Amino acid sequence: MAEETLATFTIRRLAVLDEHGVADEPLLPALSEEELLRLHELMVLARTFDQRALALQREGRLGTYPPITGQEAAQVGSAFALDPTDRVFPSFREMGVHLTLGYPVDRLYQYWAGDERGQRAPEGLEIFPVCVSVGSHIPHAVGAAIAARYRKEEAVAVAYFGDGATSKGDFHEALNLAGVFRLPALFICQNNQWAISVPVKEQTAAVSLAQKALAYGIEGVQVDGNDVLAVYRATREALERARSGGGPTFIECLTYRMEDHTTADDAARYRPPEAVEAWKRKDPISRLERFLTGRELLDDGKIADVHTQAVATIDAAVKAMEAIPPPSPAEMFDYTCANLGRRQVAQRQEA
Amino acid sequence: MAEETLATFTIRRLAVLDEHGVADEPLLPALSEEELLRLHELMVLARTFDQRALALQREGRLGTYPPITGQEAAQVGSAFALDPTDRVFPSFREMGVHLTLGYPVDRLYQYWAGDERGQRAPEGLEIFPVCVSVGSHIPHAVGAAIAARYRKEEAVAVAYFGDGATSKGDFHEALNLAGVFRLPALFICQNNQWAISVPVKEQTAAVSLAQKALAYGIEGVQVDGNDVLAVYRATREALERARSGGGPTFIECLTYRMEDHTTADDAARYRPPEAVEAWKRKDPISRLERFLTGRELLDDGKIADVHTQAVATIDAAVKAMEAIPPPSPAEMFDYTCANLGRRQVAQRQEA
Amino acid sequence: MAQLNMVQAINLALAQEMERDDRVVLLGEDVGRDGGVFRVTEGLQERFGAERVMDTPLAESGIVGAAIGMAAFGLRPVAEIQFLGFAYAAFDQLATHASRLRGRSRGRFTCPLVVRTPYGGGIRAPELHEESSEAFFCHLPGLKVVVPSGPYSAKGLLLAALRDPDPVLFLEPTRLYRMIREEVPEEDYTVPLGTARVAREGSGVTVIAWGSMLERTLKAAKPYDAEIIDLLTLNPLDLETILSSVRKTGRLVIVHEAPLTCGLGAEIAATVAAEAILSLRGPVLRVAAPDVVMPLPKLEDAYLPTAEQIQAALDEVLKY
Amino acid sequence: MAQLNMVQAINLALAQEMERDDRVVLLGEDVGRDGGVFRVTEGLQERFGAERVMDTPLAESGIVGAAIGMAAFGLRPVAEIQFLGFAYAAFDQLATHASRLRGRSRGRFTCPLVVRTPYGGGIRAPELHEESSEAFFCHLPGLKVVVPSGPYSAKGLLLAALRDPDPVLFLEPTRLYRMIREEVPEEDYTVPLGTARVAREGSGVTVIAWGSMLERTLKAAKPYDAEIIDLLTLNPLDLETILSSVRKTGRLVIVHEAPLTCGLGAEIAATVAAEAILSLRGPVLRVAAPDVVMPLPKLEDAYLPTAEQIQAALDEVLKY
Ligand SMILES: Cc1ncc(C[n+]2csc(CCOP(=O)(O)OP(=O)(O)O)c2C)c(N)n1
Ligand SMILES: Cc1ncc(C[n+]2csc(CCOP(=O)(O)OP(=O)(O)O)c2C)c(N)n1
Ligand SMILES: [Mg+2]
Ligand SMILES: [Mg+2]
Repeated sequence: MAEETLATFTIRRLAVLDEHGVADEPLLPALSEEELLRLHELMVLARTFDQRALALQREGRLGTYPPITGQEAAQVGSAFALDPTDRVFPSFREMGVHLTLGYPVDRLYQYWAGDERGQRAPEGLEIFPVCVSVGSHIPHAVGAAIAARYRKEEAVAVAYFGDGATSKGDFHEALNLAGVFRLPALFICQNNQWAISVPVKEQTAAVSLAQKALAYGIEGVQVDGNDVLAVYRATREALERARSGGGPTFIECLTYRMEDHTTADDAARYRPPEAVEAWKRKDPISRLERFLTGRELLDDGKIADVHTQAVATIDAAVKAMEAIPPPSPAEMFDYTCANLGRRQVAQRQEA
Repeated sequence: MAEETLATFTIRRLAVLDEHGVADEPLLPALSEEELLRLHELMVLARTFDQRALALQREGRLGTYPPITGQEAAQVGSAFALDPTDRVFPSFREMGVHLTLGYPVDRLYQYWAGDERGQRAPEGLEIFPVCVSVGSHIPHAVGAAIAARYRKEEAVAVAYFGDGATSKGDFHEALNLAGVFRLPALFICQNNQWAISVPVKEQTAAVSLAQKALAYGIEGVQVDGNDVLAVYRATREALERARSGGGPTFIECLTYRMEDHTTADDAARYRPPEAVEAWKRKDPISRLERFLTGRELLDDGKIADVHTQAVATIDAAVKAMEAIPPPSPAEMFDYTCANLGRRQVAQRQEA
Repeated sequence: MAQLNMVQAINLALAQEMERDDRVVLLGEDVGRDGGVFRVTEGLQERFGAERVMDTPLAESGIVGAAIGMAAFGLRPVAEIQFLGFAYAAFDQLATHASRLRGRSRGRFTCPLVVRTPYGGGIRAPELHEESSEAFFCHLPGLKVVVPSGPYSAKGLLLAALRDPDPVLFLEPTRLYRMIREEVPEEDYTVPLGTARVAREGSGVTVIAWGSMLERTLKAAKPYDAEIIDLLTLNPLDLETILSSVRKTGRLVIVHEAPLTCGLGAEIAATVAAEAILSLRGPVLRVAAPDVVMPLPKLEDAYLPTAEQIQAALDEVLKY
Repeated sequence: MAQLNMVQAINLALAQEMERDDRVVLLGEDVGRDGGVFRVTEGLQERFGAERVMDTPLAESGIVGAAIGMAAFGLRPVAEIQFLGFAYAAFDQLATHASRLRGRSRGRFTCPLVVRTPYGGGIRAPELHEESSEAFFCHLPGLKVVVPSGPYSAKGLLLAALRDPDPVLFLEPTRLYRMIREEVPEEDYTVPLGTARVAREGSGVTVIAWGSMLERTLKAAKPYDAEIIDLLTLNPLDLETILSSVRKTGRLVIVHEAPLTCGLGAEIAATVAAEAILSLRGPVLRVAAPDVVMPLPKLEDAYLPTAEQIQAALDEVLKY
């Protein structure tokens, strides 16, 4: 009888690089030099994509856009660990994931210019359309994992979402289902500490988001989300667990949203610039650069080359995107359903 | 750097009486002899109500009915701890709560006979209507707690629900809100280990439901739900925490559904009778009776009196319920909204 | 050919399609071990295993959401929602995702999903167990809505729904589950989606009904020279059958058990008012539940449209 | 009297009612510190404190659910849903609880709740930011649905909604937020719920619109002798104003930006087809979006009803 301890739980936090880019050697993931450099290139590409998007939006060439700057490590590091057959369910702020997986850059811009066609993932990439409705896509990953297991496919289903999404009912229902069925699924939270103007401290009273995994009897871990090697390592581990029948993992990447929520937002209304300044020192790209420079894999000249290459890629993509002819109104109908009703057929003709 | 422990959590389990009714003395709650005997009377009343309801349903005098037998300790013990000003949000299987709080017995039957009027709580009892839609009432308790705090009222908002309800999005959104606002709220889960045919092990992979509190940064505890004194004690503690600004608590009462899910169900289809037999030995009423007999507060004669009294109460309630004239169709309109639209006014006249 | 009730017909359709197509997977609360609270999925878990007939936690949004992911990745999920009143919690998944996935991904991902759910009144059940809120779902482009009216149409429509490339909400009129027995062929057949059935020919007035109200309408309209249309698919509407009947009879009565305002009857009446107004001889009448919430059993009969109300509407339109 | 836009008018109504009635409490995502993503609640948290203007976690069902509990226990909550497309997640709370609490408790508990949300298209925003799915909510007995068409009606209707004893869904046409400026009295006034406004008198044809489509309709119908009705309350409908206008003009066009099928236009047309059929000289036409999902900005203009479409419908009905 009496008062006894029913269970004890521990939540881990993982970091590999410190703020100066110094690695905890035993934790370094097994990545070749090429791969390490590729991580750097991808992060630079992601940031270049992002900053260009902001510029294009200001010029009216893109619509409302949610910047990813500051979150490149969390996005690139996790996506880099995935296999091409894995199924990815992004929210709206994971362009670094798309770019890492090789999503056509012009199509990404096309989507943010307000054209659904930009969301048709090319064959060979299992990326669901960007989900603006916060958190509602998380159950889809559960279903994709059920399908993978049922069809004996190796794929892991990976849902990306923000800290705000963890408050949604669909997050809960999805993670609970994944736990019950011990699915090959991975839930990657970009805790950028803001949901528009709401700081994560007002999003939940839990001291970490990672501990939310305990509610579902699944693995949960917090990683330094500005440390691309830690994110990569945690994702690999989780993928291996998933592929070997060990069930789902919830990964909290602790990072920071460096820009406004979207181009329609003005973060100065609700957060002090000092907070952002402090996080600048933790910039994920410079951190990796310090690490790679320390290992003599990178120097200023090579860094400049990487930037030049990224700018060239982005230039070409913007050009390609702007050369795409506008969609025809018939488009709206052709993807509503395979067999339109009579009324829709008539409406299509008139459109 | 490195891998470190971010946080460690412990979930407690509380029990006061063992299966033989022997108490862990230091944990005995401060209850007078009258109160202890009252707990017993209420549990007997609840069971008598329940068994009569099953009989009435078989005779076609009640509609579909969800029995509470086996869960009397969890319901009576928790409700007994409440103040009359506390706000109660029941699911559909907490008639023991209603009875403990003094809800008119005939009205309870009236509701289960298919008459909404049975759900109008008398003035002085802050009991929301029974909620059949699993889990969707839990956010209402959050709102009631916000209102109490805002209006500087002492009331605590108490939501009751089952193990199945913990899988619903509304459970999650509600508990998270309660945590963020540190509300005077109490979430009491009757883990009777079944949601119709789904055992709790298939409801969630978490080893306890109590640990779900960790996701919200709130207090969580499991109690022996067949031990009325443990339930009472845990509820009191939680109420005190709530009233003193310590925030919400999630209490898991581990109990067992001894009957079919409802009168429309046949549990023999999905669970072996042995499981039920094992739980018979943990019967909450006999356990309390052993304790009270051991203390010489009760003997066979007194127990028989309690039963006689309960039967008399129930007889009278059934009679009163069956004397209530049926509702008039105008009723449907009069409680749709205060100011009916023109069309509704016309429909009401025709009804 | 066997005489089956609707529960058996649906069970048969599911079993046969699961046999034929191993992508068909059922999921929902109590669909497995218990065989569903109405026994619609009885025996299927024993026969096809727990991987294909999955008991889920209690989470309607999660069930439909997971089914969407399953559908997108090669399965043909059949998600059961235990009662239509609990589908409101899955409304977001249906409105935001199931009905839009093809469009949002520009055809890269599709959602061949069937959501089955008992619906409608007349069974003396607790709150939310007798909703007939079909109209909500008919306002979602991309989602088909189907209601069988008997065992034969139940099997054929369900097989059609299971083979449709897009999501289908399959509403099963609970009151009819065991009320009607019909010859139901053992063989494979489909009743095409989008096509209404003329349940009875007639020339004096057109009456449109579906699900449980069809049965009531057929009885009530016996003494009348009425052409009775069994709608079967609520979205998309079979405009041709409706309009050509109304053009013939010049009169229209629509019967549904949902509240009048913004029920599906409104769309049918509006369509006729736009496209067959010149054929109309009198008002288009809707016999529907009043604009109140479905009451508990004691007032259920006062809520649901009655044979007398249907006859009164027929008498009224026949005055013109 | 000040010239205000709709954002300012709503802000003023909220501020004045909060001043007058300390039971009025706002809650929602970003309504506090940020003043709302459209600045509708700007300055209110500074002025009334964080207890009365509550920033919540991201949880639409939880927000509406909590607001129901607040309403039942003595407050007058105003819950903001950031865009109507995110209210689908709160559909269960609205359908199952807000609209039913009075009935389920037989009057013991009521739900004087206002849910405010921007709605409608024409603002070049991401998916789900331009929904106009008002019809879903008009099929819920017990819930009122209101749409202002300008700053004046916005303030007056919101004050009426805030004082209504039952739940009100208050839809704010986003396209109009800053488009129209009007004289908005500083004084307290209400525009009664359930009453439509004749925005322009005329005798050749009745045109009914609401929200952002009213503005477009008024422009398109300039050259016509049209009586234009600004619906203002979508549920319950002001049948009298509608029917008496149609009885006068004999012709009816309804304009809405929601997809045609099962949009609110259907209910209006059906009502007229039942109750004013003998006054009708020609078909009742609906100018609406097609039965497809609201597209992203590039196709937005192809989706929303245009002035030309409105005029074509007017020309068509005027042929009769
Ligand atoms: C269901 C839903 N509610 C509200 C919104 C409006 N909204 C867009 S993003 C956002 C905050 C999201 O926060 P988070 O999940 O942390 O993601 P982040 O924006 O930080 O990447 C909100 C409230 C939405 N898109 N979906
Ligand atoms: C939202 C919802 N889904 C499904 C149902 C049907 N249903 C009624 S009770 C029940 C199981 C509830 O289990 P639990 O929460 O453990 O409560 P218990 O019945 O054990 O008291 C189900 C699935 C419902 N009433 N509401
Ligand atoms: Mg965030
Ligand atoms: Mg249970």
